[in-house]
Amino acid sequence: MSTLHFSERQTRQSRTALEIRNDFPIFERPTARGKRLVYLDSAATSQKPNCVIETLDTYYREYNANIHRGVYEIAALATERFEAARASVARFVNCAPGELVWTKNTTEAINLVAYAWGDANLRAKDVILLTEMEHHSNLVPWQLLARRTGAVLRFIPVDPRGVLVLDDLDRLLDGCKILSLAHVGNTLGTISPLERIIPRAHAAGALVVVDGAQAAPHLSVDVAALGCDFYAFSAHKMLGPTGIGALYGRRALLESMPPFLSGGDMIRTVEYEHATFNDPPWKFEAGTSNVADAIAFGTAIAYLTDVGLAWVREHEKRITRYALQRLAELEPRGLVVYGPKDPERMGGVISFNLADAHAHDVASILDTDGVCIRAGHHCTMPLMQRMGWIATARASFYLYTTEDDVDALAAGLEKAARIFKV
Amino acid sequence: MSTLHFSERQTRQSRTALEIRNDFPIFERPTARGKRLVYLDSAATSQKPNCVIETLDTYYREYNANIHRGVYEIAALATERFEAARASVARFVNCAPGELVWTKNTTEAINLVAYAWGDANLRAKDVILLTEMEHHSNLVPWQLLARRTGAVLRFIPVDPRGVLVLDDLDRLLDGCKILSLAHVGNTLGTISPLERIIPRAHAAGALVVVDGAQAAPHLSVDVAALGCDFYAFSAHKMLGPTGIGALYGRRALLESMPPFLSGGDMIRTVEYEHATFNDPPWKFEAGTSNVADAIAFGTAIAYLTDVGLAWVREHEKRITRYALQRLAELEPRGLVVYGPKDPERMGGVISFNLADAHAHDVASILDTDGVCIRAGHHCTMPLMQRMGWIATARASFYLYTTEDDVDALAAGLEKAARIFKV
Amino acid sequence: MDDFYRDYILDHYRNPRNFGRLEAPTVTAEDLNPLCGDRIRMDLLVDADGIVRDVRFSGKGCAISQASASMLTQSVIGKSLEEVAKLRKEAVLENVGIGISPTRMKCAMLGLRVLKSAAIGSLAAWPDEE
Amino acid sequence: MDDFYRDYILDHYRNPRNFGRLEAPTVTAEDLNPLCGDRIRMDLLVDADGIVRDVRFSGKGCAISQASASMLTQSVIGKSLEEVAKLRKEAVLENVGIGISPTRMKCAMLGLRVLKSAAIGSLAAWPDEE
Ligand SMILES: Cc1ncc(COP(=O)(O)O)c(C=O)c1O
Ligand SMILES: Cc1ncc(COP(=O)(O)O)c(C=O)c1O
Repeated sequence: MSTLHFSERQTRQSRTALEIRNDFPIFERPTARGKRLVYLDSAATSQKPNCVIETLDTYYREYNANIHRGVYEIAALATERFEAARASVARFVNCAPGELVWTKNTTEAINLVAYAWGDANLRAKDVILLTEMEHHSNLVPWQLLARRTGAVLRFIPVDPRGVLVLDDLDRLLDGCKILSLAHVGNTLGTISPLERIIPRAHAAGALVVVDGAQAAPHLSVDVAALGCDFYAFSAHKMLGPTGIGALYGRRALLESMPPFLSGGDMIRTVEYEHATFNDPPWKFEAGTSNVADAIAFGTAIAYLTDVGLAWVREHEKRITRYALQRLAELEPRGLVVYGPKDPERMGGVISFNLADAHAHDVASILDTDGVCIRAGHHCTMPLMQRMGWIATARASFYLYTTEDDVDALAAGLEKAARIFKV
Repeated sequence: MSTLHFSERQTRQSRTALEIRNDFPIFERPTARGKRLVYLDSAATSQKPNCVIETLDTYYREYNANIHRGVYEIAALATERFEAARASVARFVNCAPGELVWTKNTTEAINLVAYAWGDANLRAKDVILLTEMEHHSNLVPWQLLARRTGAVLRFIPVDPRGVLVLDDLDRLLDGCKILSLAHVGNTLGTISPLERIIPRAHAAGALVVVDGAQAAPHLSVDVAALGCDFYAFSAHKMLGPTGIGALYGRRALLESMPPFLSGGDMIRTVEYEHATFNDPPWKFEAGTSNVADAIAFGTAIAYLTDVGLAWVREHEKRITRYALQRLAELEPRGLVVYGPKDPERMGGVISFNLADAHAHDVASILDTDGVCIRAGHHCTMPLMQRMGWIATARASFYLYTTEDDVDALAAGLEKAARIFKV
Repeated sequence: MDDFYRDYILDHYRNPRNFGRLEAPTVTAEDLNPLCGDRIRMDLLVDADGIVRDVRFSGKGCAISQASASMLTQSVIGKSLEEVAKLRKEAVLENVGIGISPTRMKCAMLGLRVLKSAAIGSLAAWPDEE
Repeated sequence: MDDFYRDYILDHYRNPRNFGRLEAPTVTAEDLNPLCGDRIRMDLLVDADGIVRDVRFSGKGCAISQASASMLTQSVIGKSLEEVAKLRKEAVLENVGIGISPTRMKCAMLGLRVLKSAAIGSLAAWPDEE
């Protein structure tokens, strides 16, 4: 009964995901061992549709030029497309183009806030509030900031399922100047209840930075509705190229902050001893921008918008639900799934372990069948230690993931169980 | 006589540059007005050969994956190519791969030194020595560092031809902790006599940072022979993609420096309150790297190496000599060339003005005939002011520049002279 | 674009009208085009009714920015500060009489931006980005 | 790669030889694989002639790193510190007896790196990068 139910749904839904897969050339090639590529590591980086790859190609073949200062034709075209891409990405998260700073990735975006806002505003004993499930990129910059300023770190705890425990939030927010947290956790997929957290942080006088690396690709993000002060994300996790990311910052904050990286293009006037700076967002963009990748990020956003974030989310919930079910079938072999296990409360990310087999070995065995998953600490070492895990295996999904992919994962895990005799 | 001489040489040499042009697809297309693209703005950014564009394409179509941590096949391949590209770029400037840090551009590379080395080592009244001809990217980061630390800036003067005046160097180096200067100036093309400057700076106890943005693409650079402590450059000016650059740093310095950007991938261990860091170069590479562009940078280096830097330099000298001669013919119309005017002592960069016509207007007129030059302050506002120039027009050359391009420039300038009635 | 360099544009470039400074301006604003560094300053003499009675501009720049500013000053005397603050980029484009490429729009708009900043009393947006 | 998970590898993984700590080690070293966070510690008992008399390893990790370390400890007793310091990656690869993919090389070499670090007295290079 339930099997039938699933296979029906599979047909309906896989057809759409299958259509989408046709736009992703990487799925056309078999692996070196002649297997179908089963890519379950989109939380690390997503694959790219043809249109994004072609945007890069066209840029370099037809109108590559340095932007902003060129008076000639291709420089004008490059500038126009570059700023149009900024406008698209800004629209995607519902902010003004002037509030959208290009960075190379989420990590740089968070560092920008920590250095530019942090050094100018934090004093000894001020509190920086994080959560126990943050990615290193949303932890180490704050540790270094704390060391530079004498500020102290506090952490919103997570329960054993990886869900934030908000009981003590007001106490934790006492003395807090800035709260920085993931919108969606990258190890367990937990979605943070930002709509409950942000107003309380603001009430306590803290700014809120959201690490959207795992959210912007999958959920419909509206920074105005969220009311956050900063929002950071990376193109490469959302169908765009490597080397480009973005930081949303509230206009008034961006205006009041000193610059971070400095040099060409971010200035207004320069004398030998002194410089004045351009308006945001350019004030924070020093040196030659990553023009090609920014424009291609715009194309990725257009593709995602065309598919529709609502469809993406529904699709990922279906796949997650199916994967949770397939993994549950392996429980007798010692498979343990971590995290909330509720597709409504998590992104398309599942961490697990298979009996006493180490996640690395499991991933290697899956690789021989073309199944790509991640194994290790997922850049959340403190969370791993807190949970008492050496490493986990992690499968993550995106709009091109099919139930066939999940079946391949389950088959690979059965094989691993056989090899490890569990 | 002299005309004959030139047309002979043109044939011999243009043939090779013409062959090279065939590798650059952008030259296949006419401009919107149906003109041949005459690209004389390579100092701003270079055009890209097919092999570089195809490297990006292949990466995204065949083996896009996050590096370093993936155990599966395409992640292994991406990691291998990424680190192989690092090794190629390191070999190109003659350093070890472990001394070559990826950055997004020259500007970030200089900021990295200013923040990581500067904040840890400079004290109030320490001297930062620059020159009067630096690009904003090698000036503003030091101004901000000086403001953070109380250090003071000094400048090696330039003479009216844009040549560094070293008479007072020892006095200027007194109390100096760090000297940062361009290898080749971007406005006037002046080549700095690093072999004379660096030993004296070291003797005075100062570190030396070289801004190689305009040198690495055109001269054979050997950081070991130069003996500099840091060397910064950008891929996009040397046939590579936008969004990637590199910083060479002496191993011992990179090891002793604290990290700059922090987050995923640059760590060794992370606990909630504390982190330890990976070895250089990874210690300075936070977050997901610009994998595709780094690999394509490697391809650009392979292409350049194949053509040969000696050929590139000789070619640019020939083109520069020819351009200086063609521009000299326009002197009666009020054309003034700035800078050393000696191809042996300058890179392929010529700044000039045409009578009382503003450089912007000249560039716009040239654009109508497909001739792309730059006009303005070239991110060297203080130099412009020092020289008393409002703006200059700048033509810059590279391995694909032909004498036909120079002729088109000369013809365009004659037209501008007619329009401006000079 | 060749179009742009008509005789009357070059005439305004070489012989800018209302060029210089006022001895006792009521308001003054100055700004630069961050792309090229060209600067323009505008001095206004405004009477008690808020009507512009005199104007001077100064600075250095390209033919497009200088001629646009020069022509703009000619049309501003007798206008109220409110009217000046509401001037749109079309005012400049009509003055210069021919098409301006997007890359040069900021040059053409520099004088207007400074003039509006003077009238508003704070930095005006770039008229081409309104 | 399936190859790798032979019975004797799994046996060493589940029943590591010389596992634990020495009560009074002469030298100790510990390190981790930065890629996955797996850690290994090696305790050596060295006599006056510089000969390894006893060895224990501890830590947690994948089958490859654990089995490699376990097998390595079996071959180390009786060797001089100089010999240990000179051990090459081939020593491990011969032990494990089958091919290791490049992505897992650091796992296989972790035990050796720690062992060599103990013998050298400072951090050893990754044996696969020598
Ligand atoms: C001499 C010099 N230094 C630094 C830079 C900055 O390079 P990038 O914009 O690639 O960071 C440039 C180029 O713009 C340059 O010409
Ligand atoms: C939750 C989270 N934050 C931050 C990052 C860092 O993103 P990037 O590596 O693109 O800077 C990642 C991804 O690695 C992530 O999953």
